[in-house]
Amino acid sequence: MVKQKYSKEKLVGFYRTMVRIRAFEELAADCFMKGMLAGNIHLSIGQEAVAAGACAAMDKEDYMTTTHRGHGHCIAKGGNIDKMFAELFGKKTGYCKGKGGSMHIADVEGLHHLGANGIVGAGIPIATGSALASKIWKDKHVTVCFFGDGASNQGVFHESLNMAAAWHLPVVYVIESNRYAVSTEIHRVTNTEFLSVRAKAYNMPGKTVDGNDPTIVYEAMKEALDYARSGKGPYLLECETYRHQGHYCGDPAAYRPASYMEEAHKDDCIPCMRAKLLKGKTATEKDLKAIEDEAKAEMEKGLKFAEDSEWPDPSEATTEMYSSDNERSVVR
Amino acid sequence: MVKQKYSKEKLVGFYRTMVRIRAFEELAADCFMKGMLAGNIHLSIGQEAVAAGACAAMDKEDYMTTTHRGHGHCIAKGGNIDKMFAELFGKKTGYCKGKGGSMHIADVEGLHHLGANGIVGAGIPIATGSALASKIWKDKHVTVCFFGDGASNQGVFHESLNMAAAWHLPVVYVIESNRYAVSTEIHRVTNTEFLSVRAKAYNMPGKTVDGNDPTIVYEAMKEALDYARSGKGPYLLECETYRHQGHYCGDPAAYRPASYMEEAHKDDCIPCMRAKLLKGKTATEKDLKAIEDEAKAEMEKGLKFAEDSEWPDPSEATTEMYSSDNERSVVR
Amino acid sequence: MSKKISISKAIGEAMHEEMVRDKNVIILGEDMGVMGNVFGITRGFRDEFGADRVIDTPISESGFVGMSVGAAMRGMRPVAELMYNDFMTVCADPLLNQAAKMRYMTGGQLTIPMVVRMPMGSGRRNAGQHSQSLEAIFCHMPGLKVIAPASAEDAKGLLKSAIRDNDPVIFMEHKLLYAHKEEVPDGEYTTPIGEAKVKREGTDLTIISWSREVDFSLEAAENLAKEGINVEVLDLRTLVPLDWDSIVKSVSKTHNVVVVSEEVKRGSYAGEISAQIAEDLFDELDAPVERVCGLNITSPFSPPLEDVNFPHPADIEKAVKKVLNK
Amino acid sequence: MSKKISISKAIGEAMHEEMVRDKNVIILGEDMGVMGNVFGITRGFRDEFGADRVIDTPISESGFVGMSVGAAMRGMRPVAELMYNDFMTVCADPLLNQAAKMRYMTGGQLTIPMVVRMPMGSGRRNAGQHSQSLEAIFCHMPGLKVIAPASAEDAKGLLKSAIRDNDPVIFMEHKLLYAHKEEVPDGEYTTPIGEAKVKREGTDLTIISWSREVDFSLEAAENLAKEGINVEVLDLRTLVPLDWDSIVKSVSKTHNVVVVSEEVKRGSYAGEISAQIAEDLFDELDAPVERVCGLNITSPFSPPLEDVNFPHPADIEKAVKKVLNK
Ligand SMILES: Cc1ncc(C[n+]2csc(CCOP(=O)(O)OP(=O)(O)O)c2C)c(N)n1
Ligand SMILES: Cc1ncc(C[n+]2csc(CCOP(=O)(O)OP(=O)(O)O)c2C)c(N)n1
Ligand SMILES: [Mg+2]
Ligand SMILES: [Mg+2]
Repeated sequence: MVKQKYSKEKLVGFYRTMVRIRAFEELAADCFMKGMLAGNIHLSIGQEAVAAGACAAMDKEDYMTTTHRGHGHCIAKGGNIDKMFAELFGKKTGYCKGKGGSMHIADVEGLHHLGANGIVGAGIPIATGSALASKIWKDKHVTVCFFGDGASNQGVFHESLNMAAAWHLPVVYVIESNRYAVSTEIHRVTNTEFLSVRAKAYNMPGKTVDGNDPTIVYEAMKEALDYARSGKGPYLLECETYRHQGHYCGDPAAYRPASYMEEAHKDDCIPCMRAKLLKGKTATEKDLKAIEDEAKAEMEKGLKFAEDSEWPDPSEATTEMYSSDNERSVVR
Repeated sequence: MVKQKYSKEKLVGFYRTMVRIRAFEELAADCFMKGMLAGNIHLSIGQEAVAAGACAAMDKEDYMTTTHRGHGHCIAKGGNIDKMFAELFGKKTGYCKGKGGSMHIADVEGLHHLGANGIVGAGIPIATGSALASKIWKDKHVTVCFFGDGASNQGVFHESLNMAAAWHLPVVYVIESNRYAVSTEIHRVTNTEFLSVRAKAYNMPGKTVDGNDPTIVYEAMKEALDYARSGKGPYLLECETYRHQGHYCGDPAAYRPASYMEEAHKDDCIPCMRAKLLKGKTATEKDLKAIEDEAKAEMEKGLKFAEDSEWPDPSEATTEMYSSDNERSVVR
Repeated sequence: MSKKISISKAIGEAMHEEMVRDKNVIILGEDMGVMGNVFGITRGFRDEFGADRVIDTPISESGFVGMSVGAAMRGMRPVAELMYNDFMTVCADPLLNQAAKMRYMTGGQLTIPMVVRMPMGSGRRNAGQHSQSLEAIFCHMPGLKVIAPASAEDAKGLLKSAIRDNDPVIFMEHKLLYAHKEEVPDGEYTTPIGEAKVKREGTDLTIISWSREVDFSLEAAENLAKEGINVEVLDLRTLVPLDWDSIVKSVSKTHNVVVVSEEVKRGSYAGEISAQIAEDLFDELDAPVERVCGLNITSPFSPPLEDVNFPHPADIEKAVKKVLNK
Repeated sequence: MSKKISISKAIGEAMHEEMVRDKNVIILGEDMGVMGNVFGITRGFRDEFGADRVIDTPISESGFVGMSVGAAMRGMRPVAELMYNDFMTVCADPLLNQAAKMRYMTGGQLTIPMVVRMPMGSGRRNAGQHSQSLEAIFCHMPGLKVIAPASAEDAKGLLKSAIRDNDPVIFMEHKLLYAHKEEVPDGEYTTPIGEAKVKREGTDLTIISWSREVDFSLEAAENLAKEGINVEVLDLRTLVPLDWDSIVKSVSKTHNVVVVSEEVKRGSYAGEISAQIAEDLFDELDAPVERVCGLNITSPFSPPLEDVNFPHPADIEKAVKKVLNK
């Protein structure tokens, strides 16, 4: 029998994180479809292995930026479910006091999470700037920048990776390649099989891995983080995965061929890992069931917290624009 | 005796173009230093071989976009010296009636020159859009996009090359790499030896050539243009050359090591080609002297034309903003 | 003869008719082709006109708007779309420094017949980066024409005019108007650029507005009518060029003005209009012009917060009464 | 005690002092290091503070301004430079959608103590893409503070305050002021953000201005004084937050206003000020507010054309007389 590379704890931990993310997303979807949530939400169902594997490899004090599809990373890095749900509801107890909503969740103090972003690609230079601070301070934190395949076509991708490479900044760029930007398949708007090949333009390492297996992501991330932390510079890691839902919750995604979801289900990170854990006897059916039930309960509790929370008072609309002289600055 | 690859006419033609460009730039510099010109001018002294070689390879009907350092390309493509000088002076007889000045020269009808640009990199998507039109119309024109090494670090470089590659647009991107963006040496802000390696990110051909020899540029451009014209898609051509002057006329360029100008003089396209022409007996001293004298005379004539021309009337400040409803649109 | 269609459908019809009419009209933007646009506006276009003319772009706004400028220079008539007007920040250069200026800077040599369509506006709980109304920035940039229609008829007729216009036109569509079903004339018609429209005649006060706030202004006017206040509602429709004559006419009649828009108030185009009226029609005014706009804040996500951030009919009514001292 | 230095030197001193004072202050921008800035402002800084703190960036404005936002989130105090304010178009997103909004959207979690310096203004025959005055765009975006000093003393004192401020500050420097030599106090001082300054007392009319046009306004005031017209000149210095109290005070005294700026007039911040005065100080006004601004055109290159595109003292004098009916 082959010695397992990872401890039971670690492997089950990956599973737990993925299950918790999915439970969060599914409950959020449920709320959305019932009309309980305003605006739009972008779910990461199918992509859980990337967040789980990548965040597990990060130091607690490492920084990150995420995207419009950022619930998973927040949970994987240890986010508070109550505050997340409350933010999705626009409640005063949310991470952003209801001012940001799903697309702008951040937890700066607690998680060193510098924010999701509604502008595709905008997190890339922000993460790079955070890495610049780390380099100047020599603080050994790496900044991890999550973004989609679509985001890699924004100009700031080029500008940021070029500078990070030129100056050897400690940043890991993680492309979560679900192959779609809304309806647009990546190969219709690019000319290469993989996006990681773009690393060559900056003479930095680039790699494409299976993003449906958290251990693979974890391993690749460890390598990338070590590289960045040791002062060698940035790293581009492309994780291939699937977006199970439409672009936003409720989008039927009719623009995708049926084969996409067939593959997605075949490679679905959660059932795949579940089967592996059982097969390798790393965990029992009972263990896993317990994890799944706990996750559901945790999310229900979060939902209840959000529902029970108060709305922000309309007067709060004008607070927190400016850190000083706020009142005068918003009056005229 | 080796059969010469190019006709005498062609070779002497390269020389003539380069000499004419330099004569233009030197006379413009002279005017500027004497305080006869307003604003700023950016001279292409040292870079003449790129414009001469590249434009000679282009069809008359091919399109181009240029940069703040764009006098050379305009002359090489057949630009009217009188109108150029008049534009530098801000006279009404200039290419842009004085409204644009040195940095905005265009000759749309005559030369298919879609304009210089004051925003570094901005010509890149414009040229790409022109190529898109050619592709849709199937008109067999290629668009050539000239820009500097510094411009290749703008986000639009990435966005444009990616789309051009994905859609196989007939465009040739020519990086005139004089190694400096104002004071900033390219290797201080990039991580690769050559910029042409960036073509790999888009799976398109990329090549770096000696930009001080017009025949080498010509040959490389022929290949690139053929490639683009045949429907295979875009091509990235990096031409290594030298900017003899400072960034703008009058900039002492104290930020550059002495070795830069030593190399620049050693490789200076005009004396190098002059020596070759004489050595290969392609032209006599007398032939070349005649070309040089003619060029000087042509430029003096252009200068006189500019000096003799009228200033635009102040009332022209408000014309040509809009193609229709101009008056109403500029009043309120 | 007329038919009742949604505003988004009217916009689709305008593009469709112009694409049939002129093969140089092309569409570029994210999800315009296979998906037929996130609001369904171009559904079926790609099949009909081909992938060459209905182009799904990558998320590269500077790139494809810049390409539109280049294609327009060549004689194409690109109709580009920004998925939200908030994304003008990632393509401000091709819009503000290229499209707007190239004609002038080349002494009239270049003509840039392009349209950039962009959904705008708040009320959909889309938070700070998806809820802005940025018309002021475009109006401030000479060289651009700016249109912001409020009705299906105008949206269709003005978009057709915009596509035929030889200048770069910013065409702003309020997301919350898309679903409105309204009467549209049958058959071919265009609506001239640069003409405001009196949507409701009145004698006591002029409300000047555009886009979705026209509806709210009309609603406010109805409510005020019940109290005997007789308000005129002027829909600017085109912001640049501005139909000053219509403003003069109305203000000279009512002598009182409220300008209503969804913009951030500070630096709004509503402010420009308020200033022009105060500067040039001072003697016509019985009271200071009042503006009803958004707050000077980032658009908040939470419904109770967002609801105080754009003018509702009640806010407009309050402003009208303030001006009329009632 | 005071000394006479150029405005560019004053700006350099402000950065130098703050870099000495706080090691988290860093400088980013094109040609800021080895060259010491195209206007010579940071000459010697790189040798003194090291290449880590005085960073020569590639021509990647979105990238390095976005990086400034990220570094500021971490507690750095980046002072980024755009070589000209016209280039805000290539980094509008990090400025308008990130720096301005991130604090609010995260419910106050993020603090972004960054400054973006940018030369502005016309008069140097730099043509359409290098001569704009784009303060209106920044003022329209909540979350940004906007400063545009007119004197060496203010430039230095305000830049020091801006660097210490915890909000993103847009710091606009007129290129044609750089060479002016003026008195600056010796030793350490700061100038508070958000306070206008009466540059000349007067009783007949208030000129409100900022940046280079303050000088022209003072020149106009001197000329008018010879004709017995006694003009007050108010230099706003900070555009956001606006020192409304100082405006009220002056307008309540003079009852006549001219607002002067170099901006494109349509949609200018001058228009916002004009509107606010007309809206809120209507009863104080003896005559309509007049604006003296640039034309609604792209900045032309040719000297005789450019000269009609920004206000000169004679234009200001004419406007003052018009308001005063003289
Ligand atoms: C600059 C910008 N352009 C367009 C959008 C609209 N938009 C939001 S998400 C998205 C697709 C993003 O694709 P990708 O980066 O692959 O991330 P994914 O949604 O697949 O996670 C688009 C086009 C945006 N928010 N910002
Ligand atoms: C977007 C933008 N950023 C900065 C500048 C200022 N600028 C003008 S030319 C130049 C250097 C350009 O370098 P490169 O592209 O190598 O061209 P070169 O001057 O060497 O011909 C800079 C920084 C500009 N005009 N536009
Ligand atoms: Mg994707
Ligand atoms: Mg260069």
